[in-house]
Amino acid sequence: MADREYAYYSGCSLEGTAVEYDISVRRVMEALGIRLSEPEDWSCCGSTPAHTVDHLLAAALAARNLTIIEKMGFNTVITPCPSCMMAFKKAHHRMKEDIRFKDEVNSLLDEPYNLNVQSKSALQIIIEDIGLEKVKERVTHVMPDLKVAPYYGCILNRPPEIAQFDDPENPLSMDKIFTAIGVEVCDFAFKVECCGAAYGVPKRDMVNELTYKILSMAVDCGANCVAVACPLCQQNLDLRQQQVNIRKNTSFNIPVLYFSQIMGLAYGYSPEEMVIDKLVVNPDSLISSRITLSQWNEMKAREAEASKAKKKEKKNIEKIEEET
Amino acid sequence: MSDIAPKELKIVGFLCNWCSYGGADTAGVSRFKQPPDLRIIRVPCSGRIDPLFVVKALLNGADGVLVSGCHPRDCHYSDGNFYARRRLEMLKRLLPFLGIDDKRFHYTWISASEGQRWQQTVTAFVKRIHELGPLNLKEEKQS
Amino acid sequence: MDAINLTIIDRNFIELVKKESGENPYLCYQCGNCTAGCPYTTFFDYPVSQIMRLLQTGQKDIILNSRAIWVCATCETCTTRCPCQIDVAHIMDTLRIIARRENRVSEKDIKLFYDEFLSSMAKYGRIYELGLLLGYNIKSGHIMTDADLGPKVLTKGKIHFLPKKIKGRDKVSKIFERFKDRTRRDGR
Amino acid sequence: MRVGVFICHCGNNIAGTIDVARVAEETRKIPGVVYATTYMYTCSEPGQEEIKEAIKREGLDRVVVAACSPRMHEMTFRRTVEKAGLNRYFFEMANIREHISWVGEDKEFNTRKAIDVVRMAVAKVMQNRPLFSSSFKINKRVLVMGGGVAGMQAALDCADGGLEVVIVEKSQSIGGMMARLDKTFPTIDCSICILGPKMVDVAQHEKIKLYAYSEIDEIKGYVGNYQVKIRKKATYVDWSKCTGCGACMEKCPSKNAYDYFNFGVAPTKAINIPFPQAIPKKAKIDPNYCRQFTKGKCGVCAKICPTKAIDYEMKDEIITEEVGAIIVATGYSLIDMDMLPEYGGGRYPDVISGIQYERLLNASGPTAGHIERPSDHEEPKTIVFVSCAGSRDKSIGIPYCSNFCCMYIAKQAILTKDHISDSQSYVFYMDIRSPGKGYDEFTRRAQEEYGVHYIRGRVSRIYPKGKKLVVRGADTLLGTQVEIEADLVVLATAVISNKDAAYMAEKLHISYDTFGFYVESHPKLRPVETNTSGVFLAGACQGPKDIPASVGQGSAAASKILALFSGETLESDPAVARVNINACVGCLKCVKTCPFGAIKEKELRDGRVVADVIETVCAGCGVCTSTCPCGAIQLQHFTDNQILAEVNALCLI
Amino acid sequence: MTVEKLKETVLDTLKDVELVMGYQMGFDALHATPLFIRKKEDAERLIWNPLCVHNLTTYLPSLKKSRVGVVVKGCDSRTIIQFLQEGLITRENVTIIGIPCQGIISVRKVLKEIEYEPVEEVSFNSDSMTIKTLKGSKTLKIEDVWPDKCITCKYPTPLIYDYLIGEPVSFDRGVEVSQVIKELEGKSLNERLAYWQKEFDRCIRCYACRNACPLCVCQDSCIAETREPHWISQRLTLNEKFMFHMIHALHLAGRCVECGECARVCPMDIPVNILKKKINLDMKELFGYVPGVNAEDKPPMYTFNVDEVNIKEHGI
Repeated sequence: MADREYAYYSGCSLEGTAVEYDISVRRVMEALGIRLSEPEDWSCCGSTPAHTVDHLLAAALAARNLTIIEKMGFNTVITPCPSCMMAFKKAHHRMKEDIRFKDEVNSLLDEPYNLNVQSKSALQIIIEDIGLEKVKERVTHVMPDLKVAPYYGCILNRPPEIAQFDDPENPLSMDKIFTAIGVEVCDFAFKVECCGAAYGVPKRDMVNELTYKILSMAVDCGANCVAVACPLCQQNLDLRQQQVNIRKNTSFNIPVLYFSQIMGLAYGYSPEEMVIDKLVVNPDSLISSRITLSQWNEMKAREAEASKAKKKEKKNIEKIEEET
Repeated sequence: MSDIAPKELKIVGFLCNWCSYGGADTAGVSRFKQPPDLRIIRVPCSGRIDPLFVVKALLNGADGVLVSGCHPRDCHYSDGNFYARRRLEMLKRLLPFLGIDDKRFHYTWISASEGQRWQQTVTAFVKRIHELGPLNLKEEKQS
Repeated sequence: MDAINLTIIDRNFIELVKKESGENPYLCYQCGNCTAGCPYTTFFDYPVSQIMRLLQTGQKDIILNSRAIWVCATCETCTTRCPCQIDVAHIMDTLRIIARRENRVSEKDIKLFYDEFLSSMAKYGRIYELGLLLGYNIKSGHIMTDADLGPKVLTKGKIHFLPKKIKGRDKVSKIFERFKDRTRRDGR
Repeated sequence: MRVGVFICHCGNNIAGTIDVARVAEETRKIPGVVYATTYMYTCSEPGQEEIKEAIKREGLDRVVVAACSPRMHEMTFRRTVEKAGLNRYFFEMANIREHISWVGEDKEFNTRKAIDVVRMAVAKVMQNRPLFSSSFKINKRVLVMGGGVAGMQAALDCADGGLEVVIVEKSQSIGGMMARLDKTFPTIDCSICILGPKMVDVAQHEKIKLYAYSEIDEIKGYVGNYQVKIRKKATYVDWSKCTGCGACMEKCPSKNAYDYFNFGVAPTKAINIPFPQAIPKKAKIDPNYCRQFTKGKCGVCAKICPTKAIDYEMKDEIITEEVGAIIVATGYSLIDMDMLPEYGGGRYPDVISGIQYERLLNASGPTAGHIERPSDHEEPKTIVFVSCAGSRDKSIGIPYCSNFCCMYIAKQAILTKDHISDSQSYVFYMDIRSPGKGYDEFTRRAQEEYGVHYIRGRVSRIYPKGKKLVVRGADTLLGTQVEIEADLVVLATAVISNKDAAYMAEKLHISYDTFGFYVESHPKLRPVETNTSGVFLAGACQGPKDIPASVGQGSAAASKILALFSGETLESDPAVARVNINACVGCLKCVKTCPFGAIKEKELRDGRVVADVIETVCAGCGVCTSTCPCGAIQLQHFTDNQILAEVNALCLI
Repeated sequence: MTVEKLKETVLDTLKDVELVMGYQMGFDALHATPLFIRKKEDAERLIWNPLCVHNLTTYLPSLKKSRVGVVVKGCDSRTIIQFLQEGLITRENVTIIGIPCQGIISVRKVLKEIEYEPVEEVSFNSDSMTIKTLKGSKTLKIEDVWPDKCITCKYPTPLIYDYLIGEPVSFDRGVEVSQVIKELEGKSLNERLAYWQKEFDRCIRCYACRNACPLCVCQDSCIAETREPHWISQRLTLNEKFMFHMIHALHLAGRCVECGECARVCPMDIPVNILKKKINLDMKELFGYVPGVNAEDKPPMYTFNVDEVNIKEHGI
């Protein structure tokens, strides 16, 4: 039963290297009562490369998709990939600010885009439209061993004028979601530090240097896994973790999961359903301790009982001591 | 008179002495350039401005009227601009009913320190009046 | 560095950047916050704040030949923290576009990667990751780029062997064509 | 009618972009104008002489000066025409400088505009009527709002000059920000040692009445005759009994109250005396923390108090004071560190503000003058000072410089070295602003003698790494990123106006700028006056300023009031509303709208009811005039006919 | 019968007051005219029917200090409330005899229907009237010859009274905005300006509108005729006439109770009441204020709110 329906633009990465992000987001959204409608025949958003050619071209490539979504009758599109989301938001923003720019963009398109679509990250939809209450309600499983470093990446919330969501320096949306589903969050200082983005291929060394810093900070703050919301971040931190180990002579072995995978596991989906096996650094040891919420509650109740009994005993002893 | 320069239009400004007149002075002291069309009438308070002055100016041949007072709550006379706000809003809504574009009449609040805001307001308002062109309500002198 | 002659400042270049980016570089008072926050400062030949300073003095050649404008990944840290509210990342973007237009590319690999990305897009409408990587490897001459990752990616089934072609790919390529026409028309 | 017009060149200020000769020529064609001339500097003594002579020579009965803003020289020229025997209101000014020559670029347009503006002034002056002021008695008492160093200085100077003074201080003790400082730059004088004696003087001066922990509820009246309602807030301690012994504070079980005086560096007791030198040295209960209030039981202080001063039932008390002038010296605030999330102030305990560090340095502070990290009370060795933390930052709406941070950072860095000899201080700065006497030498000493490391560049991020804080900034002189692993970071947080600054301004009918700082009458020549006569400014409520500047303004404001009160009476402004009883129909709508209650109903001998203006109460806003449907009540000098004359002069040509 | 009850009440009232105002027949069968009853026998001439169009409260402010009685319809009673809001009359001095009203006629509309023939006789049935002229007789539905104000009327029963003659009635046709305003608002700015210029150009500056208006308190002091202040000259130019009507309209902003007397008395048939009605619509929208409904209200132009929720700042 779907409460709401949104357009859903997965983007190229989520069809390929980040297929687990796509699947987990779809499943989690379903669990939260959200129906997703994929625009037919969407094309690549243009991402960073288009921006190096021309602002106009970049905006046009993004806007083509927005036009399709607009014609579907949606005013919001969920865009899990921050790069696509920012491409959409920037195109929309600049077209809105400058009517002449809008006209020029539309002159490159078959059908004009009329500024009626807001693109939002899955996180934004969860926080703003669904609400933490509901996020919490849906929990069936607890993963007591997980200590997450929430890594938001650079462009999810920035620049703030365009992103219009969460804090650009200390974002908390992921933190809040994890807390709501009972996962321990570490105070991670490098939430918004850049991982090197698309330079993985042409500037691998540079990316390795940057991810090294991020992984070190994650380990330093006591995390045993990193949660991400971006396919490029995931790739750079996970797929290239071994490259970092070789280059920096380190031995990182820290799993990097999509936040949606963690949510899915808490909602009772199996690791297979969350496509955990696509991750390069294996998180099995962390998630094998997963128990159901009722088991967890029983355990907690027993603990509480025990500590109460202990207190009582202590009091009795004190009493006896006093008497004697 | 110069034939090359486009003719300036007739725009009357009613400014309260304490805030907006001071704001216009501040703009002057800071040399914030403005189009030449506006002529300023100084009044003690925007509350002194009878909407009929605006009507009179328009009927007499003004192409636009700009009124500016202290920001609400910042009136030198504590409440004058609160009365002004009601009266001027009433007029603003009546003008189009009479067939006079209410874009020709603007009222706003500018403090003595807001020289830049004054410059922006004048520039934008004069531009708008030029876009609208002359109003031509003035009658030829009758004998 | 040679002495920079400031007798004549290249106003045209400054105006061009101003116009294309919509940003005013003279708002910059050289606090250095962009340089301080930039994750790429160590990889830059000129740190961002110096690019801004060079821009204020109209040093077109130094800027367009710099590596910095290519290495910038538009992570928006500078824009977010600039106390003068300058969209620094957007200025970097603009400078990169101008450099590309003038065929001044100091970071050939990065540009090649971008070009391969866009041609993949123009061809299929979406990005064909494997094709992109292979194309890049062949053209850059770095045949072995990320070869170490190959097995991981392939065994995990994370990458498709064939491109996904969308129906509207001609529509996407038409956007590119119209853009090229427009550029030609503008005489760039 | 014989109008004379004097058009000022103002050197090149006006004549540079206005053809003044043509303005004069066109002006001569206006009916009623019998004389028009230009003059290089009309406001100069010979310029004024020229006006006086022309009045006699040409038999002028009205005068127009086309020059700068009337806000500048209207008074000057009114006096001039008066000396030549004309009523001072037979004068008008046409503002052709601020409103024309300085803002218009085209000489032709400017000239035409100037001609119009002069024509309007001529039309108005021909409608002017002679007005005469009357005098009224004044109350020579002074209200000083704020007991910081500026307010104290103003109060002492007024009181020494023989005036009675009422000080209203918001917090529990006078002393303000200066009382919190450890030392002062550039002399390293002990702050409280030099302030303390002044505080005692204030307390002991027979002409000064102090209301501490009090606020202004309402201000009514006008220069010479204000009625001020003061709210003495409940302290829950009867100060007439409290001896300031401190026994209550010692025994109070509620130990986690927020310490406003120490800016929360450490908690304090729910009943407290903020610092040893406090004046008045009286205890106050914070009901947000006191157990008697939060839990409904405790009463420890009431039991312990030797004079039985505790009164949990105490209520706010309203007192009315009558004064003739007001000095506003309400000081400033500082931004919250959480406005700068990238620095982590508020999140990381060892990132603190400059004023908090001041309390750590101070011997009467919570650490008794030992510098320690708030997190683990260890002595920091590497201390980083970040200047412009929020200042000169348009992105958070504070584009201005906070004025004194550069200097206190240098002072704090020097003191740090004195406290911890093996420490190393770093200062991130954009520019070192040290223009005062001995100031620049002081910042040099910090670097040359105390080895403080100055880094030119801004800090981008601060994040924790183990027990340390990594400060990542830029050294723009090197053109690199730099990182420092610090034990303690001190942010020179930006100076802002008080939260209630706008609210107070509205009560006082004075202006404030975009940032909430009060606006002076003239930035150069009337720095402590406001546009509301009788209200004066002193200290940082007008803009960030350091101690000597604040003290200077306090004295300046006091001297202005001593001059104002040199006689027994003041002259009233005759530009007030006046009722034409023949036209008044007695509908009394003016009574409803007058903001000052200056209009009363009056019954004439024939039984007709008309409106009647109380001249001393009327402030001259003219709301009544634009309310009156029959034009019977007219604000003098801004009558309907005068304004209509201007409208017509402009439009009907 | 209503008239009998009315006479009774008037006579009763006359014991306490100097004067009671009501209606009597006028110069022909189609016109009523005010009746000033000072003596018992005057009351004999009292009538009550849809010809009683005048707003008799107009005289009240000039009689502020006298004790008077007045016969009012629902619409007229609003004037009294407005007077009370503005302190123009003393409530204790006025005895209000209210009559619930089913709508009155517009003489102008009737005359048009009978092609301006001299009227010999008029008779009323429950909802129609029959007019006899030389050319025969004609029956009209009263509704069809209502003046504008009856179409938008919301208060047929007086809102304030000391005596009520007859049972309260209520009708509300659900019409808020009169047809003329709707039509004008559908026109372009230039068309509207031309409309008003054409209407005002016919004005002969007789000031009948002003004199008939109960709320035009200035009367002899009206700034349309003074030199101190000198708002307009006595020239008969279009702009001077335009200005006069603007003075009239703006001085009634938020005060006009829409009694329609100004338009009724205009010899040139200029719709002078429309401007005030339009302002009233704005007053309702901006301040939720309807004139002459609640004696405790404050006329919106003589008061303010620090935060005006419905006034938005205008950009350029």
